[in-house]
Amino acid sequence: MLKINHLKVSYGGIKALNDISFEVPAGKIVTLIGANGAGKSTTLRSIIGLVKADSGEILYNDTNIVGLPTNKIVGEGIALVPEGRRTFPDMTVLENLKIGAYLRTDKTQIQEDIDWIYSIFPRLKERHWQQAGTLSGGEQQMLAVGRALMSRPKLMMMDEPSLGLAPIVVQEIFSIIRKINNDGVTILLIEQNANMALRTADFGYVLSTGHITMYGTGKELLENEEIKAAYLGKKKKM
Amino acid sequence: MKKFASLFVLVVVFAAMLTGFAYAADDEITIGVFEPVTGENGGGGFQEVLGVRYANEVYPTVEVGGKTFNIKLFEVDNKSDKTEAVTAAQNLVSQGVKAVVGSYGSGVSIAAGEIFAEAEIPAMGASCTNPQVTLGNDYYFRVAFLDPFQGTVMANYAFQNGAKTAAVITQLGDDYSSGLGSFFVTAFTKLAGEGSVVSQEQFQTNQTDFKAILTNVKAANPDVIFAPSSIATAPLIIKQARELGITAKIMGGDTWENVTIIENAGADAEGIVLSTFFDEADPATDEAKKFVPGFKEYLVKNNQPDVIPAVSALGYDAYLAILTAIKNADSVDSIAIRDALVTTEFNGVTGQISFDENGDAVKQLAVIKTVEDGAFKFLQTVTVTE
Amino acid sequence: MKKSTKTLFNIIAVSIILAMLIFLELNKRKYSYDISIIERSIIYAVAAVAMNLTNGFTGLFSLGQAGFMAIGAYTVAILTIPVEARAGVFYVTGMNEFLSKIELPFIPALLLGGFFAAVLAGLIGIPVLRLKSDYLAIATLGFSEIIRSIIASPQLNMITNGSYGLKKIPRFPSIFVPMILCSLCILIIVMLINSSYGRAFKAIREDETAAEAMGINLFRHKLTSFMISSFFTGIAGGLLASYMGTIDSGTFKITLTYDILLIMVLGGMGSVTGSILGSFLVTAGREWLRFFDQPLTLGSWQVPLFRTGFRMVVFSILLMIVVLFYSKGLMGSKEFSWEGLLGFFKNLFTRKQKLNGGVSNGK
Amino acid sequence: MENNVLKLEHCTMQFGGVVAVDDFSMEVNEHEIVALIGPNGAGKTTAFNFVTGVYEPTNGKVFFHNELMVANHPAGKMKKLYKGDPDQICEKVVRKTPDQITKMGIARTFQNIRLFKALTVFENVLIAKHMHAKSGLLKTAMHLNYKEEIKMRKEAMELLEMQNLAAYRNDIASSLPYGQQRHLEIARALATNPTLLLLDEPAAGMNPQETDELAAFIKKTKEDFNLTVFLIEHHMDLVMGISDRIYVLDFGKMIAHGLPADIQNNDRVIQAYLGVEENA
Amino acid sequence: MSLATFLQHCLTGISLGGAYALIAIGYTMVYGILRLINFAHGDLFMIAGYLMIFTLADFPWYIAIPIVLIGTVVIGIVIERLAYKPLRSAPRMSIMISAIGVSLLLQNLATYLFTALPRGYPEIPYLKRIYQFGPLSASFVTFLTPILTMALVFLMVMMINKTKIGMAMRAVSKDYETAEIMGIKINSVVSFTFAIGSLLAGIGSILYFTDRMSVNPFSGSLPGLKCFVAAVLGGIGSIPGAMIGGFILGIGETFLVALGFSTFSDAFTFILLIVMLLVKPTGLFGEKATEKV
Repeated sequence: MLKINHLKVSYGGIKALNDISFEVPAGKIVTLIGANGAGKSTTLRSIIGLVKADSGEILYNDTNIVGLPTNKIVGEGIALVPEGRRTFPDMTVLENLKIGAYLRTDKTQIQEDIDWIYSIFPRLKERHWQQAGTLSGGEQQMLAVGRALMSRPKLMMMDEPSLGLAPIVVQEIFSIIRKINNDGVTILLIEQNANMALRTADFGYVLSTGHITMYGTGKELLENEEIKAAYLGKKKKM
Repeated sequence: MKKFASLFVLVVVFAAMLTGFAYAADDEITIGVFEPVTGENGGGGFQEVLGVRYANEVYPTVEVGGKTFNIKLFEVDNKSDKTEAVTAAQNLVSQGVKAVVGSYGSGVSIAAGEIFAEAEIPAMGASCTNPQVTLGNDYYFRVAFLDPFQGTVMANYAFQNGAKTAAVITQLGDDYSSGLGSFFVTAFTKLAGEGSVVSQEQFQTNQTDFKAILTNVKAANPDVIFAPSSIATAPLIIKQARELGITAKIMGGDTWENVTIIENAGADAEGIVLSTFFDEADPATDEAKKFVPGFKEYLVKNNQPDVIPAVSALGYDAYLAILTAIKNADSVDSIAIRDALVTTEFNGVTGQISFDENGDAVKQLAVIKTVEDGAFKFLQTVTVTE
Repeated sequence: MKKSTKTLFNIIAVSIILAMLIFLELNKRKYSYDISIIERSIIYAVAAVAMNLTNGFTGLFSLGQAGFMAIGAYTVAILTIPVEARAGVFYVTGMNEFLSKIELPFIPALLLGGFFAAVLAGLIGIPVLRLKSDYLAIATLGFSEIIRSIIASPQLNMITNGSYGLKKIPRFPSIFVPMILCSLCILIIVMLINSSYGRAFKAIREDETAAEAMGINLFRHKLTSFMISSFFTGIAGGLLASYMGTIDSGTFKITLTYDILLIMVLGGMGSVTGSILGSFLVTAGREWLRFFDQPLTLGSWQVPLFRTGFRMVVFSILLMIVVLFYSKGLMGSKEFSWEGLLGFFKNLFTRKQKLNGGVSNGK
Repeated sequence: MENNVLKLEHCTMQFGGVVAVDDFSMEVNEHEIVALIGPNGAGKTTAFNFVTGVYEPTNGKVFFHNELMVANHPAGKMKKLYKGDPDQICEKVVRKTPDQITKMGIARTFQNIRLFKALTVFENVLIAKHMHAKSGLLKTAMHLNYKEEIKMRKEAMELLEMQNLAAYRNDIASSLPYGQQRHLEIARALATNPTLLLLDEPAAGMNPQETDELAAFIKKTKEDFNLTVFLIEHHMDLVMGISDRIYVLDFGKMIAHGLPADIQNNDRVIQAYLGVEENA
Repeated sequence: MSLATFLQHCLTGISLGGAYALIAIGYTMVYGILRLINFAHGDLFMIAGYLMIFTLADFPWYIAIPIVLIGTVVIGIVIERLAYKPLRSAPRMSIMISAIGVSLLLQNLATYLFTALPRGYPEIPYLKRIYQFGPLSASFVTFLTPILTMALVFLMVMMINKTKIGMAMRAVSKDYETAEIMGIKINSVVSFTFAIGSLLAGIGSILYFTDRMSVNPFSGSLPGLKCFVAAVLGGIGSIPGAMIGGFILGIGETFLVALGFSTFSDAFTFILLIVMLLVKPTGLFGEKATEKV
């Protein structure tokens, strides 16, 4: 579904991505793991068109989307749940969801989708008149996911959805990710919580200072000693 | 785009350097025209420039020592701004002008006066009416009457026409308006007694809303309102006063004799009273009789309305004064021209002109005009002898 | 470049300038226009360098220049107008009894003008410097308008002569006076910038939080920078008063601030030599561009655009070009150096070569 | 009195209705390396900021070398919220601004590098010397403080040499590679002559190898400069490798503290932060 | 002061305040989205005045008014595209300087094209009809201005809170990037904001100049600055705030002049600003912005 070929990105002379290639097959969950500053977020941002790629291709359903403006890419069915949630704090929950459907014009369908989101996240329904800024971290994350789903994406990218959330909430989020995936949405996930991510994902890629250093199925990577050492901490000993 | 931009800059700079300076040839005398054509007084200044240009067209040469000199005008724009005025005046000095005509607006004339005096170049003010222009400056002369005179004229006129109380509105930071206003107050108080000026209001430069001031004036209920102000503000004051239902007679100074005021104030301008230097319907001298039709034609040629502004007439006279002085001095030396000016006497468009010890035109006569049917109409002449 | 060559270059440059000044001084009358442009440029340069201290080096966007210059100018004017001329100047209301007897020489009056400006800057800085940058901009802009309207107010007629302005301010006896004073001012600012305090200012510009973590008291340093800048702006105002000989409140409108701002931006924020260069270019440029205001005829064809006011249009377009395409200004945040100058010419040369190469390849 | 360098007592921070830090007390002893860990949003940075003066706690006290550095809302309605000994409440509000705190001897680095980007490496370090300068403004501006200036420059240069950054001295800070920028930031902090060094996620964005190097560097620096170190970090390798003691925050509450080995095996910590090892 | 005089002053103040409010809203909207003090806004208002003079010379008022409004909107958008868009990622100071540059350019261009001489503002039928209520006397526009202002503010608030584009504007003002990944075209939203701001400046221009009857190249600059202050007073970013700020300024200024302190009427604006910044830096209705370290 999504194929990245030799993507290179740099900001103001500093190379952020140095020739990376990977694939996201339709209907799967793929995760990119790596340290802070390895280029994970940059990858997602260049896919959605927020940063311009220096060279390389991003093939989405076999068409190159490099250089397209973000709103076109979103229109093509790619959504991003940004790092740190970034809900619109002054808007109500409902408004946040509606803005997720900004590019859509099918009013009745939108209303149905809102109901669908509420069914996935009943807590949001309870709070639909509350301003997003007053929600807890976990609820905001749910809202951010719901907001992204409102554009009816075929591919949903998530940037560190577990960031700063309590473990129980993290588990809830990941189970929701699986559920959404079961509903047919392809997911590209980047995570610091490599453990959780690799367990959820079908495939994983390891990104380190702008390069892909390893890839495999989630399970393979989980068992890789090197990865254990570098990204899973020394939990083995515990 | 960037390349184009740099190219543009280069071209502009070089073009500017290449043109710029031109020096007078042997048989030429340069006279500086020191006027605002931009800025607050740009409008009036331009009308004055037109008068000077026309005079130059009519009298392009002067004979000195049996030799015919072409008179060339060198115009600088003082932008109605004192800082700019200093540089502009220095520019005239550098150009080696023999004499200077200008400026509209007393402030810039005062600023430049010192520079002309230092350079020993005589300057002939046209419509700058503030006493400070010539006071203590041996090189500044003028063809216009002065504000104390004008203020007294207007006070006399008002009093003679039955006004017992008056309100005065002046502009802050403006020599002309503040000065004229205070001279009026002095004169009117003398005539009608203490407390006869019932309201004195000031407004800021660039202010366009006078309703608050006028509401106060209305509350004081004066017989006349004296509001010497620039062309820009006059119509606003007039219209807003009428809108507030003020029926008192509104009077102004010489700047008001400008068709733009009638254009802008429309029907409300009917009945305003102002003092001025010149009346095109009643040419006072032969020069004036010649001037009126000629200048009207010239105005039309320059896409201007064919009503002669008094400042154009003054500009014309200022040029004429310099010209006469050159003839009288029979010299193109600027100091000689200044010395000749002291005793110069001639018939200008605005009457017979000679200069007193301050360098001010000796004029006892002011023309009072009003607006009737959308045109300035001669009302009476007022003579004040002190 | 060797140090000795640099010194040689510097000596040559200074002597050329000196020779030029002496030449101008000797032919005062003929070159009075040029002299006045140079005087005005150098005075504006002081104001621009002072503005650069806050805006370029400390990162505070202050737009109060006109107000501070007004304070300096009025202080100098009130104190230096010869006592015997005062009755004539204050012809409407007369001068305040107490003030009318005080007459100071130019330099003490100038310093006092700077001092008053700095004190007022302190007063306004204390509340406003705690706020974000654009509020400072608006507050200082407003402040300078307040100063102006207070100066023009009839209530102060006895001190500032209200709307009538002040005249008969003693003018510079020779071009060397402003030249030396201005150079001195600029030198002091440059020395300050190159001192430990200057580095602290730059640190604040770069990153306030980090500067604070370096033990720099933000508020105190900002205030210091703002007050010193205002002091020199006041001095520039005082010099302007003497340059003009006549001042009134209208001289110190917002446009004056914008002029200084333009000079600073054109020269490059954070570059002292840039400000000086900018000042000469802007002041002289305005005069050069005067020909745009005259009707121009090429052969029999009257060039259509050339008429009154066109100069200022061209001028503002130039400003926009600088802002949009050379946002760093002429010098960026660099200072003038002989190497830089040589490099510039070298660059020009090599670029041309490239161009020529391109053409020959084309053939 | 104990020999602690830094002590937080019953610190609480409320933002609006959210309690970011709830009754947090901790101490850092002389010559220790202490780490504060916990999930993002757990209040680590907020707690850190009490010490650096960026935030004032809604309630609580901070001591530095047993000297009261921050004390807030000691009386009034906030009194009720104070969870320490009521007799200990002092009546005065004490707050130090970040610059005063730096002067007291606490230096810090930032989570996202905050160098003076357009200045040179040397200037970056030299600026830190400014606060110790004794000469007044006038003297400094007239360059009459040359002795002091020379001393400042010499000290800064020595520091750069010690940190192996001397080769970059005239480079613009932002042109350095990422790792060196972090390094410079620490060097700059050291230039303020601190006794306590606060590091805010120093290993952020570093790969495991670089992290190892950093760990060694922190240890060495601590010895060289006779420092006490307090840090926030996510990289468990680094934290476990160098810390003498660890505090763990979750939802603003301290859930554990102790030696690294204890923390690694603490159930609550594993629950809240380290992750549940279901099948490992 | 008699009651009639007092009421007359009130009328003047409210009418002036209404015109200020309309311009202030333009500032507040642009500032809310771009964090830019659009110094050229006041000059745009002046240009709109000139546009009306020229269109009304050739067309009846019901055609001229739409032409003027459309023209103003187009100029506003063009300014944004040419002078602000290229600098969107530049430091704040550069954009501010660019704005000052545009302001200078517009003033100089107007001086060049129309000369510094003030031009009479044409009378639009109905607006200038004078009504007498006992001792009070005022033209229709005096009454129309505050009413129209309030109606427009109501419409604006509705638009921002209830429509899709309004939602997009709020989103963009909070967070460019997140707005962008919602599929919002930032450039279109910014242009739209400028369009609305310019439209209000256009309407404000008609009301203001009808009341004051003449336009010169500098008639926009001071009202422009004052209206920015009004926007700050009300809390920048808040539309009702800008309206209230406008009215406070208009009424305050009028009464200051009425009481004989016209010298300080401009100073008043800025003293109010400084006092407000001291007491409540966020303005009457502004939101608190916390900076993250």
